Parts: sequence; C-alpha cells; structure tokens
Amino acid sequence: MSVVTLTINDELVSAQEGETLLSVLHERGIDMPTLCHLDGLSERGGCRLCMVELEGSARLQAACVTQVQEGMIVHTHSERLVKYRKMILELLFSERNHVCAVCVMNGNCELQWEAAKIGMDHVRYDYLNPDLSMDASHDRFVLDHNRCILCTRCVRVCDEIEGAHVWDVMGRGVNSRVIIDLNQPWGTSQSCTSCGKCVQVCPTGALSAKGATVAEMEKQHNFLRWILDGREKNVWSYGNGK
Amino acid sequence: MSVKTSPQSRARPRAATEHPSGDPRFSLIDRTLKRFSFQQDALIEVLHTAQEAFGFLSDDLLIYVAHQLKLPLSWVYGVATFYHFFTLTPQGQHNCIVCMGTACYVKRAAEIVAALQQEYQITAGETTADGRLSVSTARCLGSCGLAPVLVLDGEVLARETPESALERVRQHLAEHAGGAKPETNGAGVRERNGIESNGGIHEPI
Amino acid sequence: MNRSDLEAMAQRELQRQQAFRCRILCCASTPCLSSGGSAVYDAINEAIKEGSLDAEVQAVSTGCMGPCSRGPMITVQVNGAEEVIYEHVTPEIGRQIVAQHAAADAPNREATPEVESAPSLSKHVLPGDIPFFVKQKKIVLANSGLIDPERLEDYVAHNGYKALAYALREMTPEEVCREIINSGLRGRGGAGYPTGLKWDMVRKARGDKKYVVANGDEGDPGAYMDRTLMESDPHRVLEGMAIAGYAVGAEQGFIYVRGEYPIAAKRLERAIRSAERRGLLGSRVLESNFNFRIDVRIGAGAFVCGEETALMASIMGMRGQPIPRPPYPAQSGLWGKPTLINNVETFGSIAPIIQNGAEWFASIGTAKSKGTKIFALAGKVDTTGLIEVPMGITLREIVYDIGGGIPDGLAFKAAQTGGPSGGCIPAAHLDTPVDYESLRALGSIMGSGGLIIMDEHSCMVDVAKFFMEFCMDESCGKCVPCRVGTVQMHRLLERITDGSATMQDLETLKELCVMVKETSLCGLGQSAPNPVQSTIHYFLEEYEAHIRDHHCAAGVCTLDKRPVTEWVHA
Amino acid sequence: MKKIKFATAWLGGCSGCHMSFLDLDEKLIDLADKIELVYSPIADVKEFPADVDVTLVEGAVANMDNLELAQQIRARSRLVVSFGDCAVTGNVPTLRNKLGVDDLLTAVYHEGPGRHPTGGDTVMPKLLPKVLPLHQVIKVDAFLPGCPPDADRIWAAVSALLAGEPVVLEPEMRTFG
Repeated sequence: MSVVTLTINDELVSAQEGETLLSVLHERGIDMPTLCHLDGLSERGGCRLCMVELEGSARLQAACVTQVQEGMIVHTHSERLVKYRKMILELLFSERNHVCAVCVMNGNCELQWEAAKIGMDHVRYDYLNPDLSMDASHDRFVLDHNRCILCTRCVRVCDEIEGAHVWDVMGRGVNSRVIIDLNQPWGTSQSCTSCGKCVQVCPTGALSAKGATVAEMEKQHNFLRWILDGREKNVWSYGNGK
Repeated sequence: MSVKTSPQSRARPRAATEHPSGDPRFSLIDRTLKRFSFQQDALIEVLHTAQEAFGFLSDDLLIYVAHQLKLPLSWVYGVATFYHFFTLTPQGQHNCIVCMGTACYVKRAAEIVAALQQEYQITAGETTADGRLSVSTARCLGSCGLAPVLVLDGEVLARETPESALERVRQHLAEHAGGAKPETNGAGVRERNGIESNGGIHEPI
Repeated sequence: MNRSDLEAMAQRELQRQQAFRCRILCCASTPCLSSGGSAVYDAINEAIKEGSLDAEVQAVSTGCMGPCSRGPMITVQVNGAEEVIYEHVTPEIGRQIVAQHAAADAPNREATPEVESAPSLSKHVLPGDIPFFVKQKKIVLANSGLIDPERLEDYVAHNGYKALAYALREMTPEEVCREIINSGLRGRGGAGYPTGLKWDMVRKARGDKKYVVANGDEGDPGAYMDRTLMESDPHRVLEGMAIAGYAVGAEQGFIYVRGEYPIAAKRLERAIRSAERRGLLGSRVLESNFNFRIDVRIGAGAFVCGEETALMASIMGMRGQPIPRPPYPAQSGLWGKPTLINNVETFGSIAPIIQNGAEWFASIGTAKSKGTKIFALAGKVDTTGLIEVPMGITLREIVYDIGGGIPDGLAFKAAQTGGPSGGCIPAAHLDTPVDYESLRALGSIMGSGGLIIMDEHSCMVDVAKFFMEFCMDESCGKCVPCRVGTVQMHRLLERITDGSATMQDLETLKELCVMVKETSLCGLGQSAPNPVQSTIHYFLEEYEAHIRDHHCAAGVCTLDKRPVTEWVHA
Repeated sequence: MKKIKFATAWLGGCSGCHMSFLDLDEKLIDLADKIELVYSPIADVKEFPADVDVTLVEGAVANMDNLELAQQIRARSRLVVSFGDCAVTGNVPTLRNKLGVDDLLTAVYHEGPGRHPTGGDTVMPKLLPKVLPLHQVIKVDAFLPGCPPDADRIWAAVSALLAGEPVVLEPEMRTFG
C-alpha cells in the first residue's frame, strides 16, 4: 500500500492510502470527539462531531468517512469547528432526557465526557423533554430511550459482529427509535442471543446491564478488536490457528 | 378434540389460486415476491402490495414478508415505519386528506385542518374513536391550481373554505351513515381521480 | 424494429390523425381530472357517438396544457384552421364544443369556428395569443397536451425515438457525452450540475455493470413539473434514459416515481411495455447491439429520497437514508456500481438536444444556464399552472405576463422558489433573470421548479416556519444537526410567531441556520435553513416587528404569548 | 480591603449544592475574610439586597416565585453563577416537564395517597408550565455544573470569581451529574 502525505494543522503527516482521516488523527494523538464512530464497526458519519476543514473544499467533511489523499490540507480545531461541535452536543443534550445525575452511566458516559472536554457547560436550546419509555423486560439488560443518541452502534455491532440483526431504527427524524425485532419488548425477542455486545458498545446509559452499580458501569470495547483480529487470522476455522 | 383437521379436508386438492394461509390476499403478495425473484431489495415493492391487499401492515404481515425475503424483522419494521405511505394501524371507514402543499398553505389550508380537528376532536393523522373518519394531511397533491384542496374518500374537493369543507365532510358522513365503505380498489388505496388516499400522510411531531 | 420501421410507424400514425377532420384534445392530467376532466371526456365521446361522428371527429386524452387553474382544458384542432383552446369546460360545454366544431355537415365548411354564434361557448375560449402561451417556450413539454401519452405511435409521430435511433447509429457514446456537454444542459433537479460532465464521469468509471436512474421523486410542496412530464409524455423520459444508457454503458435503468403519483407510474409502466414490444427498449434496441431495460420503482412517501444517495437506498429496499459523499454515485452507486442519476426533466431535455444539436440548445437561455426550465406557478397569481420558459426570463414576466398578475388588486410580496430548500425573492428583485446563478445570488435556488407567488396576506415568518416544519418532518434522523437542529429552529420560529420570543432567540436562530447548513450530512439539512435565512435577509423588519411589537402585518400569526421574562409583572 | 458582597440563593433544588458549599471546610474561614455574605438560605435575610457582587444560584426555575427571585437577583448582582446541575440544566426537577402542570397536580394531590388538600391555588406559588434552567430566564455569567458540584469545583470557581478572573474549569471539573 502506498503512502500519502498530508498536512494536518500545519504539520506534515504521512499516512497509508485508504486510511480514513479520523484514524490518522487518532494515531497522531489529535483529540477528535466522536460518538457514532467505534473502532471495529462500519462508519456512519451521523454525529457530525469529527467535522474538519479541508482547504480547497467549500464543505466541511466528517473525518470518519473521509479517506486521506495526497496533498490534503486539514484543519481540525478552528474556532468555527469547535463552536459547531459545542452546538451539536447542545442539540444532543436538548433532544432527550439526559439527566446525568440520575443516569446509570454517570461518570462513564461518552456523551457526558465529550461535553465536559469541549467545555459545553450549558445548553442554550429548549429541552424537548420527550415522553420516552424504558424496557427492562430482558433478564440481564435494560434499554432506556431517554438516554439514546441514535448513534446506532448497537445496530451495527449486532449486525456486523454478532450477525443477529436484532436491532434497527424505526421512524424518522426526531421520532426515530432503536427497536428490537418488531418493536417488541426485549425479553420477548427470539432473535436476540443475549450476547450483550450492544450494551458494551453503547456510549451512553441507553443500554446497560442489570444488577451493576453505577461505579461498575464502565463499558468494554476491546472485545471488538479481539473478535476482528481472530476473524482475520481464522482462529475459529477448522484446521486454522491451531 | 374439535380443532383436529379431518383427513378428508386435508386430502381435498387445493384450488390453484388458494393460498396455504387460507387468505387469498396472500397470493397477491406472493405474486410480487415471485416477480422480484424474492430479492431482498424488493422489500418496498412487496410492502406496497401487502398494504394494497390488506389496507394496513399488521405485525403478521411484516413477519410474513420478512420470512419470505429472509430479512431481519427489525429491518422490515424499520423500513415500514420510515416511509409515510405505510401504515401499521387500521384506517377509519372514511378518509379525509387535506393538502398542505405550499400553494394550499398560502391559501390557508391550515384553517381547514384546524376546523376538522375541532369538529372531530382528533389531530391530523388520527382516526376518530368510533373508527368512522381518519383525518390526515398530505405534502402536496399536485393540484396547486385548485388550492386549497382536500380529498374525501378519493373525491377531490377544490377551493374550499373551512366552513364549506366541514359541511362537505358532515354531509358525506351522513350519506354513508350505514357504515358502508365507498368502493376501493384493494383495501385502503383509492385511485379515483388519480389521487391516492394514503398520499404523503404525515403525522405531526 | 429498425430506423425505417420507426419512420413508417410515424407516417402511418400521421395519416391516421389527418384522416379526422377534427381532433378534440382533452387534458387528462391530474389537475384537470381533479376538476372533473374525465366527465368532460366521457361527455365528448358520447356526443361523438350520438352524432355518429366517429370517422370525422376524434377525442384524444392528452397530457397537461398548462393553465391548470382554468381546467378542465380542451384544445380543438380542425384541419387547416387555428387551434381553439377552451377553459373551465363542463360536460355540457364539451357537448356544445362537439356540436360547434364537428357536427356541421359540410366537411369544407368555413373552418374558423363561429364562436359568436354560441355565446355560452365563447365565454370559455382562451385566446391562443395571450402572454401565458406566447411567452413560453416549449421544448421538454413540446408534446404535452398534444399527444396521447398512452400511445407510443403518437409519440413516434412527433419525432419520438428518432434521437435514440440517430445516437445509436451515428454517434459513439463519447460523442453523445460531448454533445450534452456542449449543449450546456445542467441538472434540472435543482443543484444545476452540468449534465454532460456527470455522464462522462459515469462513462469513464470502471464497472462490470452500470445503472441509469431517473429521479421522479418530486417532493417539493407546490411542485409538479416532473409528474406532469411523466404523465404527459412518458416516452420522452424513457428515450432520454435510453440515450443516457447508451452514452454511459448501462444496460439497466430505474425510474423512481413518487408514491403519490399513481397515474404517472401507470403510464410509465405502460410506456415501457409498449416500447419493449416494439424493440425500442429491451434487448437489441432498434436492432443495434445495445440492450437497455427500464424498471419503475415506486416511492413510499419520503421527501429525503429526492437526495440521490437516499434514493438509491430506497431503490435497494432500505430506509431512505443518505450516505456521505464521496464516493459519488458516478463512482459507486446502486449495488456499488457506477450510477448515473438525473432528474426526469433533465432526461426530458435529451432527445431534443440530440435531434437539433447542442448549438441549438445552447442558443437558448443565458450565458451559464442554457435551455428552458419548467415551473409550477402557483399561489396568489391569476393563472396558475405549468409553464416552460427560456432561462433568463425575468420573474416579473413570469408573474405579470404569464401569470396575469396578483388577483384582487393586492400587491406582490415575494416569490418562493426551490421549495423547502429555496428562498423568498422580494419585489425589489422582480427584474432578476431566472437562472441558476442569479437565483443563488439572491439566496434562493432554482430548485426543481416550484414557484409560489405570495401577496401581502402572507407572513414571511410564518412561511419560514411552514418550510421548517416540513424539513423537520422529513428529516431522516441520521445526522444530529438536521434531526435536532430543524426541531430547534422550528421551535424558535414558533416562539417568534406566538409572541414569546426575545431578540436573543433571533440571534440563536441565525447561528443555528449557519451551523445546520455547514454540518448536515445531505442536501436536505444543508438547505433546510435557506427559507429562514432568505426571509431574515429580505424581511428582517417583519421578524423584528413580531418580536418587539408583537405585530404581524399580514395578520397571520397569533402572537398571544409573551416571553418568560415578562411573566412576573404581567 | 473592601469585602466582596457575596450571596447564594436557592430556587427549585434540593439544597445539596449548598451542603456541598459547606464542604469547603477550612476554606470557609479564608472565604469569610474576603466576602460579606449578604443573602443566603443559610443566613436569615428576608429581602435580596442591592449592589451584590457575586451570587451563586442553586436550583432550577420551577415556579413564579423562583422566576421573580431570579429576576431580582439579576437586577441586583454584578455576576450571577448557575450553581449546580439544577440551575445549569434543570436536572431532576425537569423530570416533570413531560407532564402538563394540571395532570401533575391532579396526580399528586388528588389521586395520590393521603389527604387531599384544597386551597393550594391561592397559597402556593404558581408552577411554570415547564421547569427551566436559570439561563433561559436571566443572563448568567458562569456555569458550575455538578450534582452537586464537589467542594474542589466550587473552590476553583469561587476563587476565580474572587480574583476577578473568568471561571474556566478543567474538563474533569465541568462534567454534568
């Protein structure tokens, strides 16, 4: 694979062709807020937090879905970008009932932490306060729509890694909801394998494990790398990886 | 045991048109499935057929379609709820659609909606408790020259005022007091005068 | 069928038509049908039957004639005489028309209709030389209202499929692309990307399979150009698609028709079948080595599916959610293959370009916007309907000449173009030429062709709120700025119209507009703030009057609430 | 040195932020040297005084009394700080926002267990249709999130305010919850 050279924040950087800009930024240790992106899952480009400026392009681009190109000149933290990121986080907080103080993920939540990092210390928009339900019908897991940001990591991990496609999104716009099978209680799902991957990848308190205390609620993403590496090396195939 | 099927009835040869489910409307769905060789990308076409045949998409129908196309249930449900055309609940006996396209809007169609909502105590997108009337709004029926326009059971009413519209609906409901549903081609989709009754229905946020 | 068969078919059809002394063309487009057009058609046919005039008089159901608010429309062609156009035709008037034009016994009776002798009929005559007709230039809609859209022969008799035959025989795919590039044709869906360049990109793209898609998911409220074209002249769209298929190397086309347009879908299906039967589509088109199939796909009610990546998702049976570009459909579209997507009106312009040459097309319009554009003229204007005008015509000509001005002696306030992605143009800019660049400079867009005229009874804040509500309902929900931003912008507009807003809210609104525009994933979100921004730009004083004085000059807004800061001593 | 006129107020909240304020422990002694506490739930002052330099406001704006006091505070303070999550986001009090006020009162006072009081309409301050964060009602100069903000956060903010500097907290110190 050939190497391309690009300029990120006035610094020359080399990267592998075909890599996404986001992965280069992460490799370089440049802090780039993300919510829908998760290493090991397909990219969605939906949260719009990793928007960057590309010189010569009128539009901002999401780094997670932009491939590096020779000669690209990238700015990641201009005043305008930081302002937009703050506004997007404000919109997310206003959309549903993110009451951190009474959330199971308090202290371990990616949304909460991204807001703190960027200095989004208040929301200027109306809180929409939608009337949303919780689903605690599963033996081990809980779904709380109040905390969901529709990043669809659960949908993707269930489809791409577990292969069950229990989850999907129903409706559209601000009325979208993640659903299980035919929008039915989780406990009644016949396709759910109860593997818990969705819970582990959920960035907020929308999906949580029952019976854990708030302090224990830290989620583990490393299983994704482990599974994907194993797949690549064929460790679970007959006659391979003995 | 009364539910046991007698050997005789099981042996009876099934008519060519009869569907294993016993409901001939499923044959319509099967025909569309075959036309598209059971390809998964035909989902929307199949849902169109299913809704035309049954009037709305029940859970059972969605499961049937999902199994036939070998698609996950949540996928099918997600698609069926994404598009305004598909409805997952039975519709009222009578259907009144108010066009809310820009031309109708400029000519105060919103006042017609408000009048209907007031009279029948429902919001657009809902059906009255007695199941008699569904009121909905449409994006644009493309009859902008006749604005404001509403469609009552497939009949286009042009250049209405809130008062005249209410009067027409009242009269229409009174004429069909027996509860008989006006003729439709397939349940739910009326094609008279070229405007489909489910056209662009949207529910308010 | 080959080229000479095509010519023979055209001759046969022309002879057949000329055999009738009188042809009565009845508009069977949705607006005319909605105002009772089918009853008129039936009455005319009955009258012909009763008078045993079948051999002399023919009633034809055609596509749109234009002035939809005057429907049902009828055009009467008598051999050797000028056409007579009738408006507001009822079944009774229809019978009189038959009597007037056809029942006269002598075949070589004076051809000019004696309108004076039938006073009730004369009231319904619409002179053919009024500005509504004269100021238009019909290229794409040339056949609309003249031919029976359900008969392939009628299209062929009007030079149909000649361009395809010519391209297949005389031109290489590269030459076709070059011709389209030279014509200066730009996408009629709204964005105005040069069509030829797009074709050439798909032509050069590598792929074992390629696709051509016609976008007929016309979602803008108040726009029905595409529907009319598909209903009135379906073969023209199919021919354009086939030429495109040949030019880019595709063998499969899809035409995505909005779910609300059942007649258009039906006519297209029928047109495809009859073209396939005659070898004008399908395998070995016109006995060449070119194969091209077209399938109709019906939308299911989602405005966002007008966006090309969402449309492709919908064709593939998925939720109509857009995906980030690049890669563009030209590189990776349907099923990952290079895909050409154009609006149906764009495809409608192709055959005339091939037939008359790029130079001819490029001679119409302005420096950067060539050809004609169809608009659906609606709102507070005397004659509403469908018009096709050369690019560069001024808004004033459209509103006052073609549209006949504002009714009830009221003043023009604004013209809205581009639907929920466009903006409002105030009276001060009425003399702006209508082309892509000028409209963009005014903060609006050409859009797909909705043109809504507003008078002083329209409140611009309320109009902005109307479009924002539309975008909010139609947002697919994938990206945050559009999903939540539209809701918040709508809330702010609601506050301004109910009287509870502060000047700070206006600033918040402006700031949100810019952010949503720059960060949204697809065109829907990127253009959703346009109606707000353009009304703030041209009608700021209206916004301020709402907030400061709780006054709505148009008398539309309730303004019955107050900001929370004023509650304590209220 | 002239002492800084300092006030704290308590709107629709649980007093937890004030408790946390008291957790400043020995720093309270330092503070007492620098400030004059002119109004606070922990000082018995009836009327919010004029010419206050800094006011920390705990709690969300839930009723007309809260609204009136908030406006008074704004008019009489140079700097107003949203003190804790309820003031900053609305927090727990906003959980009632998805219900209408009438439904809420009926459910609690008419259908709930126990005695059903009457006459509350005239005695109790009128509830706002929705509980609002402070900055949606008055202009706020600084935000101190946390439920409650712990003593370190409060000290970081207050010491900046006393030094006349803008309140810029470390990311760890500005998380909600």
